[in-house]
Parts: sequence; C-alpha cells; structure tokens
Amino acid sequence: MDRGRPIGEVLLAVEGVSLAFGGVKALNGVSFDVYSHEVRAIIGPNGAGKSSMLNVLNGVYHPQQGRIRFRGEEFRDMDSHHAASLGIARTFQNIALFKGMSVLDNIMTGRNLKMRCNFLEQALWLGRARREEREHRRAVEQIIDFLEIQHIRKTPVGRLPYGLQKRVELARALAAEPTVLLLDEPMAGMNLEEKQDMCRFILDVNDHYGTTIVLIEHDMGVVMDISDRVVVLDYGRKIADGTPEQVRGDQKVIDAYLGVAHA
Amino acid sequence: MNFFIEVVAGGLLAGVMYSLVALGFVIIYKASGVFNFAQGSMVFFAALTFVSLLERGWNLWLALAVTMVAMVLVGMLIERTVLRPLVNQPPITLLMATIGLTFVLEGVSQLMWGSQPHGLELGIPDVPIEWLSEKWNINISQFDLFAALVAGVLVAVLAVLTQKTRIGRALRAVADDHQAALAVGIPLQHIWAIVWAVAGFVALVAGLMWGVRNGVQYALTFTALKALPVLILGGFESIAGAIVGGLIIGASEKVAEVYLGPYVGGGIESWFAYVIALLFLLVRPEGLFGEKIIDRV
Amino acid sequence: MLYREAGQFKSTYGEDQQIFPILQDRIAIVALLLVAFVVVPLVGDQYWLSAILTPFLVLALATLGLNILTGYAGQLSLGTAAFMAVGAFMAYNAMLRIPHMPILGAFIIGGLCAAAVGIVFGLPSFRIKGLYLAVATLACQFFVLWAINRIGWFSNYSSSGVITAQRMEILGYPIDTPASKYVLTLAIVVFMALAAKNLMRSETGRAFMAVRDMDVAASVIGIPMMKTKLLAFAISSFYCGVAGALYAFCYLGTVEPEAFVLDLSFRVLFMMIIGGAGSILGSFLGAGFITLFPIFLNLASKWLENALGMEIPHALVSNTEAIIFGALIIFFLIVEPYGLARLWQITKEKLRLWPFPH
Amino acid sequence: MSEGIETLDTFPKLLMHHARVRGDAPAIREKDLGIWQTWTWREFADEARFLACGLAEAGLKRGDHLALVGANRPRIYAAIAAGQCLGAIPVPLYQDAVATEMAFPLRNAEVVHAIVEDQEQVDKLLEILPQCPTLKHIYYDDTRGLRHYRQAELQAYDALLARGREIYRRDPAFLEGEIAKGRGSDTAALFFTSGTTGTPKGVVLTYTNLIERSKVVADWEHITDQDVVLAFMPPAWIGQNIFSYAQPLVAGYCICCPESAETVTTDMREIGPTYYFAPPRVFEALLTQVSVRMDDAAAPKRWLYHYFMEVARRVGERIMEGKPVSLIERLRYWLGDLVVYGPLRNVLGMSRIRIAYTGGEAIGPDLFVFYRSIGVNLKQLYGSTETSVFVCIQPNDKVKPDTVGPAVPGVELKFTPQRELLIRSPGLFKEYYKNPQATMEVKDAEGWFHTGDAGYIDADGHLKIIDRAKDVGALTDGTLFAPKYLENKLKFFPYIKEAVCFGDKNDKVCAFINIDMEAVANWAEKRNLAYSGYVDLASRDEVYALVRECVEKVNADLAQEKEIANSQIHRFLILHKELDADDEELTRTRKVRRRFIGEKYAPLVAALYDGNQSVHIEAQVRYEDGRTGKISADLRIADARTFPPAAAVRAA
Repeated sequence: MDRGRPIGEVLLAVEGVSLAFGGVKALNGVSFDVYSHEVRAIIGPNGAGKSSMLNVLNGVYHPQQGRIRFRGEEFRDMDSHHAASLGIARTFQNIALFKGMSVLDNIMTGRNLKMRCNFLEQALWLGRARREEREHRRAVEQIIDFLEIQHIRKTPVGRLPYGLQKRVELARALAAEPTVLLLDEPMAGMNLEEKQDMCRFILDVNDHYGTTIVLIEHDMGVVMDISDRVVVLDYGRKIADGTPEQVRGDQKVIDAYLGVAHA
Repeated sequence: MNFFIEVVAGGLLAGVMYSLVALGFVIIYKASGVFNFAQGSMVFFAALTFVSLLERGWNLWLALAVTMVAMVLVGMLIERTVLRPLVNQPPITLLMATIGLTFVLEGVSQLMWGSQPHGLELGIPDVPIEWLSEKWNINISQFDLFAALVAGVLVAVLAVLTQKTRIGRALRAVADDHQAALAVGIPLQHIWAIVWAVAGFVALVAGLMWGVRNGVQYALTFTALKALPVLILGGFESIAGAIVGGLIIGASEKVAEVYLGPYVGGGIESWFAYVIALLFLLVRPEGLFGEKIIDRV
Repeated sequence: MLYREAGQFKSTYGEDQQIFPILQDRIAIVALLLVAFVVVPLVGDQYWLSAILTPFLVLALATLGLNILTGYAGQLSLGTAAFMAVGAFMAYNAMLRIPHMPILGAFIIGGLCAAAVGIVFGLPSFRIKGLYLAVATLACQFFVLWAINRIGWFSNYSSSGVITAQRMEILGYPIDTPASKYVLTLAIVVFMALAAKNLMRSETGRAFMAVRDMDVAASVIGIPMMKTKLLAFAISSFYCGVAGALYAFCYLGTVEPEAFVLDLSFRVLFMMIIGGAGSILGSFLGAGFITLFPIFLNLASKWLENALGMEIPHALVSNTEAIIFGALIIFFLIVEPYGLARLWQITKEKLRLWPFPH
Repeated sequence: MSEGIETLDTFPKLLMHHARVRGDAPAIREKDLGIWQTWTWREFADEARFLACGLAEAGLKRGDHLALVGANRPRIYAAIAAGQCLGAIPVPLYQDAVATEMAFPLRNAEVVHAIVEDQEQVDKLLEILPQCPTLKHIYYDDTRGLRHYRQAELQAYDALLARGREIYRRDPAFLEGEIAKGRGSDTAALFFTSGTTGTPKGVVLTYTNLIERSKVVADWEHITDQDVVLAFMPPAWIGQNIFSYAQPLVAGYCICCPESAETVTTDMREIGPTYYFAPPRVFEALLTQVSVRMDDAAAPKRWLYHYFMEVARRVGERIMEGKPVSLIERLRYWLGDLVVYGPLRNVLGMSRIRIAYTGGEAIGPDLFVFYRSIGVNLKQLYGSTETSVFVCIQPNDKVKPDTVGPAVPGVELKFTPQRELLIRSPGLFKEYYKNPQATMEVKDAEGWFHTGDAGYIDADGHLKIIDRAKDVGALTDGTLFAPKYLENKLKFFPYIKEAVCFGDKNDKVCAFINIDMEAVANWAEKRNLAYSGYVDLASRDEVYALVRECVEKVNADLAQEKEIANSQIHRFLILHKELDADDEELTRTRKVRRRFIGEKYAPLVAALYDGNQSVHIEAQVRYEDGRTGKISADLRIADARTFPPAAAVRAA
C-alpha cells in the first residue's frame, strides 16, 4: 500500500517504563519506539496493560520507572496538559465527550491550544476574537467534512449513537492538528460497516495529514490490514515487536492469546 | 495550665454535640451518597415537636415515643417523595434538593408549633459539678457527661448495627454500589427507608441535646453548617470519623476562641471550623478515614 | 407557529454564530429592550420600579454570576452573598476615599475586589471537587461577613456597621429617582449579560463547560485546569461584586452586613436552579420567578382574606412561602433539572417545528 | 453597444453579459462547510473562461462532445458554460446511473473529454473505459480518495483550471474570439432520453431552442433576477437543466445547490425558493411525509390540522384565485393560514414560492388540489426534452386539476385522427443524434413533432392529456383504456407507491399494486400488526383489505366519468417487491415501463385474467451493489367491487 508520506525516523520512544497501582504491576519495563508518519499498533489480551501504556504516553498516569523520549526531548514522565501542547492527542476507550455541548462545540474545544484571544476580548466580542472564532470554525468545518458528520453538526452529543460519538471524538482529537494521535480501541463495539468507515478515516488521517498513529486494537484483521508495525504486550511485559507478519507467526504471541501457562 | 485543660475539655464536650449532629449526615451519605443538608432542620423539627408536646402536659417518655415515631415517618416520607425520583442524579442536584427540603421542614415546623423559642428541661442539671470544680476547678456539668454518654451509646449501637447485623451488611453494600446491591436482591427502597428512619432518630437525640444546651429555636437548623467541617475532617462515610472530627473541631474552636479570639476581635467561631477543615482538605482531600479517590480513565 | 424561517439562510460564519440567528428572535429581543429602556421608566409607578424591577435586575445579575461558576463551570458555590457584600462595601469605600470617583468606576472597583476574594477562595478548587468545594465557599461566606463586621475600616467606623450609599451622578445627571436608578441598573445588567453570552459562546465558555462535563478529558486536550477554574471564580465573583454594589447603591440605599447573609446565597442558588443552570436566559427567568412569587403570594393571601373575611396571620404567609419555595426546588429538580430555560427552549423548538410534532 | 437579447444568442454570450451588467449579484449558491458559499456572476464567468482555456489547451475543439457526470454543484454548471465557450457540446449524464448505462452515450457521441464530480463517478468511467475507446481525458473535482489513482486519463479539475487561468491571462483574445464565433443555430447541448423503449436517443437542442423558449416563458411569468431556485433534481434531466442553467442565464436569477441529497428538506427551508419545479413523485413523497408526521402529532394538534385542512379543501383554491367566498369562510381560512397553512408552507420551505410547476408526468388531481389549497401556486406544465420543456403552462388565474393549460405563445397544437398530439414550436429539437431514422419517425416534413401522447383540447382551451398514445388502448367493448390516468388515481393514496394497469384488448381492467413501505409500515404499527419485512407485509390480509378500499374509491370516481366508466379495476394483486429502475422496470425518472413489466410478469397478468385466487412467482432481482438474487413468493389475487356507471353513489 503506497502512501502519501514516507515513514521517518524515531518520533516517540519509551524505555524501561514500569507502572504499578499499589502493588499491582500494570507495566513492567516496557520499551518500544514509534517512527513518524507510521501506524503503530499495540495489541495483547485483556489486562495486558495496553490502555495503561497509552495513559503513560499522554501523561494521565505517571510511571514509577523509565523514560519517555519525544522528538529527542527526554521526560521523566509526561503531564497530560504538556503532552497536548507537544501535539499528542488521543481518544478514550469509553467515550469522553462533553455531554453538555453540541458536536460542533466539542470539536471547537479541541482547538483551544490554538486560540490566542484572552477572555476580555472574547467578552466584548472584539474584532480579533470574532475573526479568531471564524478562522477556527472554518478549520473545524474541514474536519467535519473530512469525517462526513455534517448532518449532526448542531446535535447535542449525548443524543448520538455510539458509532457517531466515536467519530466526533476522533474529530475533536484531529482539531488540535496533532503530530501523534493515540487511539484507544477506536472500533470497540462497532458493526462491520462502522469499522470499515473508521479504518478508512484512520488511513485517510495518516495519509492526508501525515499524523503518526498509535492504535490499540483487538480485531486482528484490522491490525493486520492497517498497521505498519505491532507491539505485543502480555501481563505488562513486551513479548513481541515487528511487522504484522512477523508478530502473527511469533509463538509467544500465540501462547499469550491462547492462554498457555506462564513461566 | 489548668485553664488550658478546662478550655480543651469544654471544647471536647461541645465537639460531642457536633458529632451527634454529624452522625445523622454520615448515616444517610453512607447509604445513598446524599449529603442531606436538611439534617439540621430535622434536628430542629424533632426538638420543637418534643418540647411542644411536653408543654402540652404529655409525660416525658410518651412525648419521646411519639416524636420518635413522627421522626421515622418524616424520614420515610422524605425518602419516598424526594430521594427516590432523584435516584441517580449527580450529587450537586441531590444537595440542592436537600437545601429545598430544609426550607420545607422549617416552614412546616414553624407552621405547626409556632416560632417562639422554648426552653427544654430534661431534669438533668446543667450546673458544674461541685467537687470537680473545687479540686481541679474544671466545671463540667452532669449534663455534659450525660451528653457524652448518650453519644457513646449511640455510636456503639450504630457501629454494631452496621458491622454485625444483616441489615448493616446490606446497608454497607448499598453504600458501595447501588446497582450491585440491587443485583444481589437487596431491596434498595426498603434499605433507604430504614436509613432515613435511623437518621430521623439520630436527629431527635441531637435535637434533645442541643435543645437543652441552647434552647429550641430557629438557630438549630444551622447545626448543619456546624456539622459540615466535622464531616470534612472525619470523612463523609465513617461513623468513627464523625466522632473524632467533632471532638477535634469542638476543641480547636474553643482554644482558638479563647487564645486567638481577642487579638482578632472575637466571634471567630463562625468561620474558624471551616478554615481548619479547608486546611485539612488540602492535605488529605478525602478526609481522615475516607478512601482515596482514584480517577480511572 | 410564530416563526417564519423559510429564506433565512446563513452565508458567513459570522451570521451562523450570532446570538439570535432567527429574525423573529431578533425582532422580539429588540422590542423587549425598547420596552424595558423606554416604556417602563416612563409608565412604571414608583413602587414597581424601586421594589420589584430594580431588585429583579440586581438579583438576575447575581444569578448570572453564580451561573457562570456553577452552571457553566460546574464549581458549586454557596458564597454568592459574600462576594456581593465585598462589592457593595468596596464600592462605598471607593466613593468615600477616592476624591471625585465616578460611580461606574466605584462599581468596577467593587467588582474587582470581589473577583480578588473569589480567586483566593477558588484556590482550593485545584485539589477538591464537588461537595467539598461547597465548604470553601461557605468558609468565604462566613469569613467575609465576619471581617466586614469586625474591621471598622469597611463601614467607615460607623457604630451600627450600616453604610449609606453616596449620591450617584453620571456626566452631571443626578441618579436619585427610582426611574433613573432602574435605567442605570438595566443598562449595566444588559451590557454584562451580553458580555457573558459572548464569553460563553467563545473559547472561554467552552473551556468552562469542558471542565464541568469531564475534567480529565479537558486537561488531556490542553485546557489548563487551574487557570480555567480560577478564571471562572474571578469572573463570577466580579459579576456578584457589581451586583452587590448595585444592590447597595440602586436598590437599598443604606445597607449593612446582615443584608448579605447565607440566606441570600440560598435565594440566588434557588434562582439559578429554577431558572436553569448553564443558561444566561435562565438567570433572568429564575430571578423573575423568585422575585415575583412572594408578591403573587401576598396578593393571593389578601384576596383570600377578603374572600373568607378573616385575618391571615403574617407568620402563616411567610411560612407557606418557605414551604412552597422548598417544594418548588424539589419539583423542578425532579421534573426539569435544567429549569425554566429548558422549558422555554423546548417550547421554542415546538413553535419552529409547528405543525409537525416535536 | 447595448446588447439587445437578439445578439446574445448563445449561453456564453449571456453569461458574459450578466458578468458585466450584474457582476456582483449572486449567481450560484452552494451549502458547503456549514454555510452557503456564494459565486457572483463575475466569478461564475471567470471560472468558465479559465476552464475553457484549460480545455482548449487539452484539445477540446468546436463540435466535440464534453460529457458531464455529477450532482448539482457550481462547477458542473461552470463546466457546461466552459464547453459551450469553445463551441463544444455538453452531454450531461445521470449521476445515479449504473456504469453500463453510460457506455452507450459516451460511445455514441464519441466523447473524448469528461468532467466528473468525485471518486464514485471516476470508478464508473474507469469500469467502462474499454467500451469507450474515444474517452481520453477524465477531470475530477473532489479529490477525496483519488490520491493514489495513477491512470493516465485522470487529471484534477483544479490543475486544469490553474493552467487555464494562466493561458487566459496570457491571451484573452483567443477565448473572446471563440465565444464570438458561437451562433444561435449551433448545438447547445445533447440530452440522452432514457425513453421507455430501446436504446436511449440523443436529443440535439440548439441555443435558439433553449434561449427563445426560456425568454418567452420568463417574460410571460415575469421572472426577474430577484428570483431564487433550488436545484435538487439530476442536472442531466432537461426539466432541471432548463430551470438551473438555461433560464437563469436568460433571466439572471440565482440558483442554489443543496449540501447533499439527504439535506434537501433543510436546505429548502433555509433558502425558501420563489420559483420551483419538480416531478409529481416529489410532491407525492412530501404529502406522504406530511400525513405520516401529522398522524404522530398529539390529538388536539391533529384535530386542528384536519379541521383547517377541511376548510382549505372547501375554499382554499377559490380564495387564492380571488373568486367570491363568504366572509365567515374567508375568516376561517385566514385563521387557518395563521395556525396551519402558513407554518406548514414555512416548514416545507414553500412560503416564498411565487410560481411552482409540476410536470414530466401526469399528477393526481387530489394531490394537485392539496398544495393549491394551502396557498402554494402550483401549476401544471406539459413538455418534453424534444420540445425544450415548455409546451403548455396553466395561467395563474385559470388553473384546473386535470388539464395542462393552454399552449405557450409561439407553440401550435394539432391532433391526428387517433387523437395523438402534434406540436410545432421554435423550441423543437434539431434531430436525434446520429439517428435520422428515429428523427423521421417523430418529426414530419412540415416540422410537426409526434409527441406519442393522446389527449384533447377542453372547453377552456386547455390541453388535457389522457395517456401515452401507444398505451391508450381500448377494452373489448371499445371503451377508452388510459392506464396512466388510472394509475395516477391509485397513486394518490399514501399507501400505494406504484401501480401498473392492464386492460388493452381485454374485457376488464386488472392491476399490479406496489405498497409504499413507509406509509403502510406506519399504518401497521398503529394497529400493532407484526410483520417481518416487505414481502411479508405485502402479503398480509389486512393490507389487501386496505388496498381494496383504495381501489374501490377509485372505481367510484371512475363511475362518475361516463366515457371511461367501465374501465374500473376488477381484480388486483400486490407485488412482492418494489418496482425499481435498477431492474429496468422503471425509467431513470421512475416512469413505469408498462410493456417491459407486462412481458417480465406475463404469468401474473395471465393469472389475473383466468380468475384463480393466487399465483406463484420466481423472479430475478438486482441488489443495490449489483449482485443479483432470486425471490419466490405466492401472491394472492383479490377482487374489487365495481359500481354501475353514472348512477353510482359515492363510496363510503
């Protein structure tokens, strides 16, 4: 599958990360890297620590050991607000949309880092604030068009079916024009048609905007189709890393999934 | 030094009074996650009903029993009309509902029994005990001791009720997770009715104690405001926390009143308890005994 | 039914984002403002202007302040009255201590001081949320009241703690008649309501609502939690401060700390709940309802009196008022948690869809 | 020099005229990215100029054919104008047509250049590329998904436009020259009619045909540049093309393109057009939607609606035509307008409509009266692709439900002994492209066009069409059998979506019925009648009873008109599947292909006539994505009560 932009050098790397919740070791010395413009998948059986890894990457959880390297800059641990300003955006496993707002407002909130006006200019609706609001509205409309959700633009988010809410969350993440997009099981609970749409959107995003994608996914079919490289986690440890073909054949991965007794 | 001990002892006894009121909040919060702002007005209603019945010549025990039944009914009525329809609303909505309830209860009480303050006499002298005051000149009244005793008994009964009995176990299950409790067949509405009835009883006891000490009048409703810092310190879910919190607040308030007050112009008891609670919260947001709140994403 | 929307299309984002996109709404709001600014001062009698309309506007402004903090930003506050007190007393001191201080300047100073107090008592919101936060604002309520009573400077060392609002004058025109006070209050309230509406439809407002709905997601997409919460406290307290100043200067005339007790905070909280949390219009509807309701009750009881021919004790009326207030709060929270504003919005949607069902 | 309309004899000249005279007025609006993006006349002209230069450099020359496939977008109209600037002939094709249907026109017109909307159309053209050797250049507008297509023929519209801008800037004279070369007699466009029989025919229409007819009607109806039209039908249909390309270039009014097919109703309400044209089935669908939604309304609102609709039915039309009406009725209607009709027109986006035409097919009288009674000035229009649409139009003051109005100025009407209608008009098409034999069949020496429709002129001078001439048959007892007329009466009921009547050379009339899934499903839910799908619902006894009731009402109406009294419907069956254009049972504009259906379902027709109660059917069906499957079902045949002529009492 040829693509818009060639895969670049290492953009994001994690070394020896360990995370524990009161004795329970969610992550145990995990290291892997992500190249820029790549679609990097993280797979593994339930409870393998996939979501925790994602939460470490974008600063929601703070690991006890290990380091995170982003564009050569080194971090003891990431704080979520800082991660956002570095251009790391994410979606959540069980949807974290703002129920009190419409689809359009939810996506516009994604652009808050790019807004410059202070609250006084906005209160008096001065020229600068008005123009800024219009600029960002135009950018958001491109994304709405891109993800084909024009018809629900003004609906309150709470009223939308599951599949559409997932798409709105992707739109909000895209609104921040991220360099890295962390997707936490974007296709969980979707029917076949919705899954195909979401795959198409993810590939379009990677292709059109050149965004690096880190994807947690259970559906092996999807993982094999759209990811360039795969990391396999099991009980908080990395047990395999490579292209989908390599990983699929790896005995340790098969055991992990089929539940062979652990050493 | 002696004076300091006396101030602390007085503070502790005042603390007991706070704990009594705080207990009512804890029971309801433990079982339904509702911070019942109306507990204060329930205390006022209970005291007012009891003292009005006494003045009408009823004998003490009869008045006590009738008020007791009245409070249980009021508790159940509140649960039925206000709490059940708002069952899974956010806590902020439930708090506002109980504030509304406060106004209703105050209106009803004053409507039924008029709004003049009443003295309340339980036949227990509230005069400092002579031999204690001469020897270590600590003037603690028999009433203070009685109040401490009542508080102790109440706590013991409640502790036994919640830990050991079947209802207690059901109560703690409901407190953790309504859906799960329902799933295992615990009759949620039934439990909540009991909970509110118990809260009604605790309100009555608190009402009596406060009634004797400061007389039965409108100010009683503001005991809720007094109980808030206690709950902050002790944590909303723990009975032990309510007692310990009450004592700490009582003592520190008295000490501050005596030592700090003069420099600042006195009258600081209105806000001092809050400042302590606030400082405490910044250190341990979940209070003394509450569990740590973890935001799972 | 009243709407004729056909043909009203939007060809620029500016048009699409305006406050009243539909022509009929624009006509209605312009008519309302015209009546409020021109007809009412001319026609309204002294009693209605000074005892009903001006307090309604002042309390609407305070409710608007509370709405910004609790309705939009989700931070519960029980200290509205304290912020109003700071506004009132600091405005008084500004007029007192700063030579030929313009009245509007005094109001702004009152507001800014209230905002400062708001930020101080907003600091705890960084670590604590929900019910616990009510404690911080309650602490503020009691502390401020205590401070104003105890520290003589605030009330210019008057023995009773009572202060008399200075004479007001703008560009030479004295503001002393009920009509002029009403118009001044109206102008300030309308301007600040418009500013609040603009705020809520732009980035700050969205940040507030994001923090209210899901703060974890908000911080992950880059919204600075602490800055947003403090800003909410500051703006909200500024609104309450100005409302307090108006309460003293345009409504009561002489004011004492006891006018700003916890009971006033509860009244404003009721106005927000019944009017509708999270809605600018809701603040006005709630304030209107709570201000007019007791008057309606009195009229009803007077009518009942001469209907039954017997005297109804005043205590009975005030108690029933409290009972009905409390019952209304519970009723609204059960039936329509979003209050009158949501009922109004549903009616409007029905009118736009008429004759089709909603 | 002031250009009188005479010298502006081609569309490009008209376009440049508007760009000069009303350069800043809105020419085309499109709902995109949440708001209505607007093209002024100057921008429209510039886009056409630059595109023309680009196409010229790519080799498009005078007389070539330029294929256009896409929905209503500003750029498709700019492409038509650009082609015409160079004297090329635009060939609009249906964007929802299947790939194979496009092969013939492209091959027949030896198309070299094609401008298409998006990836969907590109895929269709690539699929039939082997069958169209001449097709060399395909320009696509929406780049979505086409990033990795590497075919040589493909090129982006924006690249073509950019190069064109360069060329025009360097040498504007070339293009102005090309435009000046255009003459009224040149071919303006080539429209392929789907036609109900045989291969499609390419109708050649000259500039004069289109401009002259548009001009006459625009003056007759006082159309000005202030009018607004919403373009939502396929641009390849002559009906839409006239109203959203030809006439706006004559009158200078603004056309609006909706955001997508799903949002037409909301876009209609936002724009509120003043000038509207749609085939009857659009009006039918709207009426069904209105009645279904009103059924769901609360009881008081429903009562109010039915009460005032009754008032409207009584006096609505008379008031609109200014006829005398009692004061009390006028008051009731005024109240009705405030409470029901005004809001109803508003919600449908019709409150600003000055003139609304319905044409392309006959419309059921009750449907027609419904819209007029709520205050929409709906009028019948008769015409066809060959006659540049405008043949007959009802005047505002004299509108009758069952006629199509007098002839438009400049049109002559004549009838053959078999009652077939002949037309002569300046709008008559030049010829069928590369099909002189077919041209000869319909266009005789004196220039009369054989329409193939049967009808007569009534007392008021209005033309009344009864049916297709070749379909008009006769029962064994000689009475006139007009299937289209019967079918329209049946289709007026919201529960019947399509009907096919048989009776020519038989003793009595029988019919196939297609139920309207949405309306009948809603009706079934109200009576909590469980059903598993279309086939199951269609076979239910209750649904048969419902349809029989409708058929009997039609029979009662027919009994009133003595010439066709005994062409009442005796027996009918409900088809197991919806008739569909993809199965070639309907034309692209959803007209019933009666002969094809008669052959395909011959066993069913036979069963109707030999009197048995049910018939088994095995049929091949093509699904949405082109796969074919088998459907088999037992269809019940029911009898319907008929009424003695003239003396018939009105059916319950």
